[in-house]
Amino acid sequence: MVENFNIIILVLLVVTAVISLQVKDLLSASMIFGIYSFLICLLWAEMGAVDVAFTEAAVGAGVSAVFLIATVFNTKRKSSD
Amino acid sequence: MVDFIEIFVERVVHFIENVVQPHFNYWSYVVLMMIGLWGLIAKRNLIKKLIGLSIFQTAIILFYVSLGVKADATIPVFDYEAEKSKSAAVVLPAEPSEMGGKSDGKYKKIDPDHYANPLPHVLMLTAIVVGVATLGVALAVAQSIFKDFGTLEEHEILEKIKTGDYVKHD
Amino acid sequence: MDSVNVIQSNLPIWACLASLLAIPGIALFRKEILLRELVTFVAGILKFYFVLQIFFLVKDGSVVETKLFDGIAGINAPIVFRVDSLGILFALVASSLWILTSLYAIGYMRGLKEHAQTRFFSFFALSLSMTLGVAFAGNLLTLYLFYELLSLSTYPLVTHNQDKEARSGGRTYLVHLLSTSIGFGLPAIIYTYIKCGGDLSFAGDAILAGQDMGFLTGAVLLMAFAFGFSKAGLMPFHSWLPGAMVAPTPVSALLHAVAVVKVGVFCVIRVVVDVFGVDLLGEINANLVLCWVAAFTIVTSSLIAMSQDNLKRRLAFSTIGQLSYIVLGVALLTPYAVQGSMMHIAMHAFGKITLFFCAGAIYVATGKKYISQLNGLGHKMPILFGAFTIGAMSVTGLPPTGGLLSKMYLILGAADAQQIALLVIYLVSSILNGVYFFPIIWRAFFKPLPEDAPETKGAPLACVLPLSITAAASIALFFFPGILHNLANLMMPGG
Amino acid sequence: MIDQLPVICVLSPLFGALFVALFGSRSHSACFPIAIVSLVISLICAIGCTQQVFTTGQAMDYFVGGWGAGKVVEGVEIPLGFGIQLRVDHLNALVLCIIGIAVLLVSIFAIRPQGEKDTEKTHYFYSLFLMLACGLFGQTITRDAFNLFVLVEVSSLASYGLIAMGSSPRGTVAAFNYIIMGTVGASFYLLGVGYLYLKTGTLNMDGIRQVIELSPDVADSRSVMVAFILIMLGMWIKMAFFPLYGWLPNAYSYCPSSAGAVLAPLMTKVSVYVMIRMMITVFGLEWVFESFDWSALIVWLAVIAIFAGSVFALAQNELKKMLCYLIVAEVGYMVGGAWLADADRWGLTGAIYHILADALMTLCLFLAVATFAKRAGVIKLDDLDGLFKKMPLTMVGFIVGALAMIGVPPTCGFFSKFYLIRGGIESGRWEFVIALLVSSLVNAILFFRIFEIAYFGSSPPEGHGHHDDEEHGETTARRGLEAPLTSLVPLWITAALIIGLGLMNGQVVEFIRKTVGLLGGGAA
Amino acid sequence: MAMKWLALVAVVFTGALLIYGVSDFPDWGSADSPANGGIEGAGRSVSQTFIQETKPLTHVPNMVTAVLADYRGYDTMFETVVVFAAGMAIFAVLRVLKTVDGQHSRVIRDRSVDGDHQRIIVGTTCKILIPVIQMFALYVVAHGHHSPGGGFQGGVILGASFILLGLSDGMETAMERLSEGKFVAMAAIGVLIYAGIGLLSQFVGRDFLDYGALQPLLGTPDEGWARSHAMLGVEVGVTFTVTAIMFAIYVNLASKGELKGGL
Repeated sequence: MVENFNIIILVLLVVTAVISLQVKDLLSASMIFGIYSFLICLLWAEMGAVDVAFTEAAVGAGVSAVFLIATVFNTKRKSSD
Repeated sequence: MVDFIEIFVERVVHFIENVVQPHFNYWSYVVLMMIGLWGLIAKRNLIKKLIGLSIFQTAIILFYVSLGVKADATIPVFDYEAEKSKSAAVVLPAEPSEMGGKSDGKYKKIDPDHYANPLPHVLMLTAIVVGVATLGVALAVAQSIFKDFGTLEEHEILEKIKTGDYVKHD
Repeated sequence: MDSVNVIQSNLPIWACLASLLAIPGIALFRKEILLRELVTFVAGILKFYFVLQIFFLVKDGSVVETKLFDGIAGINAPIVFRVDSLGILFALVASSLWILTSLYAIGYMRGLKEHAQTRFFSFFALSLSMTLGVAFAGNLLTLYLFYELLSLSTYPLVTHNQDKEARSGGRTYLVHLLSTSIGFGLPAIIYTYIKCGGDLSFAGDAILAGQDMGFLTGAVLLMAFAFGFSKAGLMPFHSWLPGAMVAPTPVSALLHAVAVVKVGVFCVIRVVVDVFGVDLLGEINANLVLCWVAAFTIVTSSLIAMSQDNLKRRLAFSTIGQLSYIVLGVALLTPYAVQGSMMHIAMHAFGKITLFFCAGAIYVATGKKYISQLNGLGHKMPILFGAFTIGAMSVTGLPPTGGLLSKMYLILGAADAQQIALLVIYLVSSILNGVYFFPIIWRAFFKPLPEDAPETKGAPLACVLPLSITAAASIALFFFPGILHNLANLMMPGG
Repeated sequence: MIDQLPVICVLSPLFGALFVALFGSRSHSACFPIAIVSLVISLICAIGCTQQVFTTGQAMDYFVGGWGAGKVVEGVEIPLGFGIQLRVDHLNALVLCIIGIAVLLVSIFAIRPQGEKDTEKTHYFYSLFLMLACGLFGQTITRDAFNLFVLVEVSSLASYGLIAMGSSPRGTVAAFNYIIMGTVGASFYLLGVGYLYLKTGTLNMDGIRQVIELSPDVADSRSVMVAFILIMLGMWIKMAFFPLYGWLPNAYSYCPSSAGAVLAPLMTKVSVYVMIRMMITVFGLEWVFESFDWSALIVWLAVIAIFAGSVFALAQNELKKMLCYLIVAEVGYMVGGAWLADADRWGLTGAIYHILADALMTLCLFLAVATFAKRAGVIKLDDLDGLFKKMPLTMVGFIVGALAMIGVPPTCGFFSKFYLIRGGIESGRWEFVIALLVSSLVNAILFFRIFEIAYFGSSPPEGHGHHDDEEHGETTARRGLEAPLTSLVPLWITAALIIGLGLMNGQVVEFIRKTVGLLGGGAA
Repeated sequence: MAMKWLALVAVVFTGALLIYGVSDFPDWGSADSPANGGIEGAGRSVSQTFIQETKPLTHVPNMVTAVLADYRGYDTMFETVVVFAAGMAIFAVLRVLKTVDGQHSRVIRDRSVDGDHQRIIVGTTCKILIPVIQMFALYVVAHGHHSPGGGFQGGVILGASFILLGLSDGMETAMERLSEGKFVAMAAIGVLIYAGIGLLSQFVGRDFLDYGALQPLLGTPDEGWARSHAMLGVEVGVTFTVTAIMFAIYVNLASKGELKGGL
C-alpha cells in the first residue's frame, strides 16, 4: 500500500511542478507552488521525516506562498512565458 | 516473432526489477531537480525563475530525506511503549526522575534499525530555512528591480539597460 | 675562485641608501631650489665615498657580502648583495659620473627653466640606487629584482616633458623593456633555477657549471637571457634606446650612456661569466650565436648612425654599437676579450657621456638639435667642441684617449679566439665610428658661420665644467689605466 | 583560554552585527565603533591562532559543544563526526589572518558615508558587513562539510544584501543574477556532500578521507566521483571560474564601492581556499590526481580562463569592470596552479600563496578605485586624466597594487607567479606557463595604459613641453581633491603588506609547505 | 529561443551525470547503508550513536531536536544567523527610509468606512483564529522535545499569525502590535539568546555550546537534564528570531518597503 502511495504523490509532484512553471498567470503559479510544497510535505511525512514535513508545511506551503503572492501583487501579474 | 517479444518483455521487466526498482526513489529527485533547473534557465520571468530555484532546492531536500529512510522504521522520536513492550529484559523506569536522573546505559538495547536516521532530517531543516531566506531576499531584489525598470521580464530588462531608459538615481 | 675571503659588511646597503635618503631631502626642500640641489650633490659625494670604501676592500680580490631578506623558500635565493671586482668597477663608474651629471643637470634645468624638477631629481636619485642594486646583486633573483625596478623608476624620467613624443617614447620604452624581461628573462631564470636545483647565487663556481647541456638548449637559454636583458640593446630589441632620447639630456646622458645601458651589458656579462661559466659555454660553443648577433648589431647600428641628422639619435645608435662591442668581447670568452669588454665599459662611459653633455650644452645655448645646424659653432664655443672631439676620439679608440686600450684588448681577444672574421668586424666598425663622428667636428670648426645666426650666448658654466672634466678623465684613463686593469684582471685571471 | 580562540574569532563579528542591529537604528554613529572593536578582536584571535600553530607546529582542534572525538561523555564514547569540529591548521591560519586584515581595513574605509543618497542605511550596511566577516571566518576554519554549506550561505546572503543595497539599478539586476547563480552553486555543493555522506556515512572532512583511503570500493565508486564533480562545479560557480563567471563583472562593478572593496578580494579567494581544502582534506591528493585524473582538462580550462579574463579586461573601458575581469583571470591562476599534478606540489603551494597575494592585490586596487570613484567621480578610463596631480597619494597606492598585479619583483605578485611557473615547468604544463607570462604582459599593458592617462592627461599638449612659459618650479596640484585619511590609511597599509608579503615569502611558503607536505603526496 | 536549447542541454547533461552517480547507491531504505549503518572499521556509525545515545545523554525523546539543538548546535546557530541576515538584507534592499515628502508620514487608518462586508467576515474570523494559532505556535515550540516541532516551526507559525493579522486588519494594526523597532530588536535578541547560552557555557570553562557545563547553574540532577533545558532555551531564541524575520519579510514585501498600506 505504502509503495503506490509514494508513486501517486511523486506523479502529482511532477505534474504540479511543471504546471507551476508553465502557467502564465503568476498568482496561480504561486498557488500551485503552495500545493507543490504541501504535496512534498506529505511525501516526507510518509517517509518518516516528520520534523522536515512539519517545517515544509509551515514554511513552504505557508509563508513562501504568501511572499510570492505579496510580490506578485506589488508587481505585474501577467508573465510573458 | 513471438518469442522475440517475450525475450524483450522479460528483459524490460528484468531491467526494471533490479536496475530501476531499487533506485527508483532516487531517480524521482533527479527528475524534480531537472524540472527546477530547466525552469531556472529557460524561464524569462524573474518570479518563474525563483519558483524554479525553489523546486530545485526542494528536490535536493527530497534526496537527503530519502537517504535516511529505513524500511519499516518509525519516526526518529524515542517512544516508551515500543521499547517497554519489545523485550521484558529492558527494565525501563516509568519516569526518568525515578532513576534519580542517572542513566546506567540500560538503553543500549535500542535497536537503531527501528528508527529512521535523524541526521539527514536535521540537515534538511537547515536547508529549508536557508531556501526561504534566499527566496525572501530574491523577491525583495525583484521588487527593487520592478521599482527601477517597471518590468520583471528578463529580455525587457536587458533591452532597457541597453537603451538606458531606467530610473537613474543621483 | 672560491678561496676568496668574504667580508661581511653592510657598506653596499649604505651605498644604495645614500641616494635613496636623498629623495626625502629633495622633497623637503621643494621650494628652496638651491638647498635641493645641494642635497643631490651631497648625496652624490656620499655615495661615491661609500663605493670608494668598498673598492679598497675589494681591491685585493676579496668579496663584500651582506644579506637583506631571505627571498624564495625551498631554495637559497635570498635577496643578498655580493660585491666582486666586476660589480665594483661598474659601481665606481656609475657613482663618479653621477656627481658630474647632477652638477650638469642643475645647470641644464636652470638653463631651460624646466618644470617638475623635484620629481625629476627624486626619480633620478631612485634610479641611481637601483643601478647600484644591480651592480651589487649577489644572485640572479636580486639582479632581476633591481633590473625590473630600474626600468620602472626611469619611466618618469624618460617621459619628463609630458608631451606627445614623450608619451609615445615612454610607451615604446616600457613595452620593450617589460615584455622582454617578463617574456624572456623570467622563464630563463626559472629554467636555470630548476636545472641547477635552486642555487642561484653567483658565489663559488658558475651556477650551471657541470650541467650536461646540448648546443641547442644552451644557445636558446643564452639568447633568452641576452634578449631578456634587452637593456643591452641587442638588435631586434634595441628600438627602445632611440625612443628614450625624448628625455631631457641629463637623463639620456647618465642613464642612456652610462647607467641603464651598462646595466644591460653588466647583466649579460654576469650571465656569461657567473651563470654559464666560461668553460661550459666553451664546450658547447653556444657563445658563437651571441657573437654573431652582437656583430650584426655593431655593423647595422653604425650604418644607421651615419644616416641620423638628429645629434642625440646619432649618439644613441652609436651607443647601441658600442654596447655590442662589449657583448661581443664577453662572448669571445678569451681572457683578453673579457678584460677588454670590462675596460670598455669604463672607457665608453666617459667618452659617450662627454658627447651627450656637449649635445645638451649646445641645445641649452643655441636650441639647435640637428647636426646640419651646427655649422661654424666651433669658433663660438671652442672648449665645448674641443671636449666633443676628445670624446669622439675616445669612443672611436684613437691614441691619446682610453678607448684605444679597451679596443686593443678586444682585438687581441678576438685574435686569441681565432675569430678572424670578428676581428675584421672590430676594425671596420672602428672606422665606421670615425665616419659618423668626424663630419660633425669638421662642420663645427671648418664650415663658415651662417650670416643670419642670432647672437648665441655661451653654454652655462655648470654644463661646460663637467664635460671638460669627463674629457680630461678619458685622456687620463689612457695614461693611468692601472685601476681598471687590475680590476679586470681579478675578474678573469691570465692575459 | 588559548584553545577557545578559533570560536571567538568567528563569534565576535556575529555579536558585533547583533549589537549594530540593536543600537544602530537609533544612533548611526554608534555603528562604526562596535564594528571596529569586534573586527579587532577577531583579528587578534586570528593572529593568536596562527602564532599558536606556528610555534607548536600542530593544528589547533576545537569541538563545538564538547563532543570531541574519543571523549567519554556520560559513559558514552563519542565517535568522530558526532559534533562539529573546527580546526586551524597550516593552510587556513594565514587565510584567516588575510580575511581579518582585509575586513578591518575596509570597515575603516567604509566609515565615510557612501556618498550615495541613502546614508540612513549605514547600520544595515555594517550589520551585513559583519555577518559577511563572520561567515568568511567560519568557512575558513570549519572541518564539517555541511557546516561549510551553512556558512557559505551566511556569507552569500550578506553579500546579496550588500550588492543589492546600492542605488544603481544595474546593481540590483546584477544582484539578482548573483543570487540565482550563488544558490545554484551552493545547492550543487550540498548535493555533492549528500552523495559523499551516502557513501561514507560521516560529514566530518577527516572522517570522509579516512573512509575513502580505507575501503577501495568506496574510493573508486561512481557516486564519489560524481560527488567530487558536483562539489567542484558548485565551488567553480562560487569563485567565478571561467565558464561560469557571468555574474561577477556586473555584480562587483555596480555595487556600492565599499561593498565591492570587501567582496572582490575575499569572496572568490575563500571559495578557492574551499576547493583546495576539499582536494587536500576531504578527498586526499592521491585520490584527486590518480583515480580522478582530469588535471590536464582542468589546467586547459584554467588557461582559457586566464586568456579570456585578460583579453576581456583589455576590452573594457570602465575601470571597475576591468578589475573584475582581472579577478576572473587570477582565479584561473589559482585553479590552474592547484590542479598542476607536479611531483613536489609547487603548483599547489603557488596557488595557496596566490590566494593570500591576490586578496591583498585586489583589496589595494579596489580601495584605490573606490576612492577615485568617490572623490573624483572616476568611472570610465578617460575620467582618470591628470589624476597624478589631483590625487598623488592614492595614485601611489594604486601603483603598488598594479605593480603587484603585473608581477614586479619585490611585490608578492612576482613570487606567486614564480612558484606557479615553477610548478608549471616541473609538471610539463607549458601551456600554463605561457598563459601566465602572456597575462602578466597584458596586465602590464592594462596598467600602463592607466598610468599614461593619469600621468599625461587624456589629451597631452602638442609640441615640446618646456618652451611655453609655465611658471618656474612646481605646478601646484589642486590639493582639494586628495582623498581623506580614512581611505588613505587602509590603502597604504595594504600596499605595505603587499611588499611585506613579497619579501617574507620565504617563511610564508615554508609554513604553507607543511600542509602540502603533511597531507599531500609530495616531499615537504 | 537560444536560452531554451541551452537550458535543455544543461538539464540533460546534469541529469545524466546525477543518474550515473545513482547507479551504485545502496538500495532504498536499507538499514545497513553506510549512512544508516556505518562502515565497519571506520568506527561506530554516527547516526546509530545518535539513535542509541540521545536518551541517556540528553533525556530528549525527539532525536532530531537533540541533534539539531545540541550535537550540531553550531549549525543551527548559523542557520538562525542566515535568517537574521536575510531580514537585514531585505531591509537594506527594500526599506525606503525617506518617503517622497521627506518625513516619516504616519497614515492614520480611517475606521469610518466599515461598511464593506468582506472586511467584516474576514475581520471577525481572524480575530477569533489568531489567538488560537499563537497558542498552537507556543505549544509547538514548548513540545519540540517530545513531538515533531521546535524553534523553527513554532517561530514560522507565530510569524504567520502576525502576517494573518496584517492581512486581515491592514498593516497598521499589525504594526501597532509589532512595530519596526520591536521586531528588529526581537530578531537580534533571539540570536543573542542562542549565542549567549553558548557563551555562558564558555564562561563556565568548557567549550562553546557545551550545555552540560550549565548543570551547576541550572541546578539539574545531571548534565543530561541541563542539556535538555538549555535546548529549550535555545529553541526559544530561535523562535524569537524566526517570528520577527518572517513578519519583517512580509511587511517589507507587501508594502514595497514603506511599511504602510500593504496588501
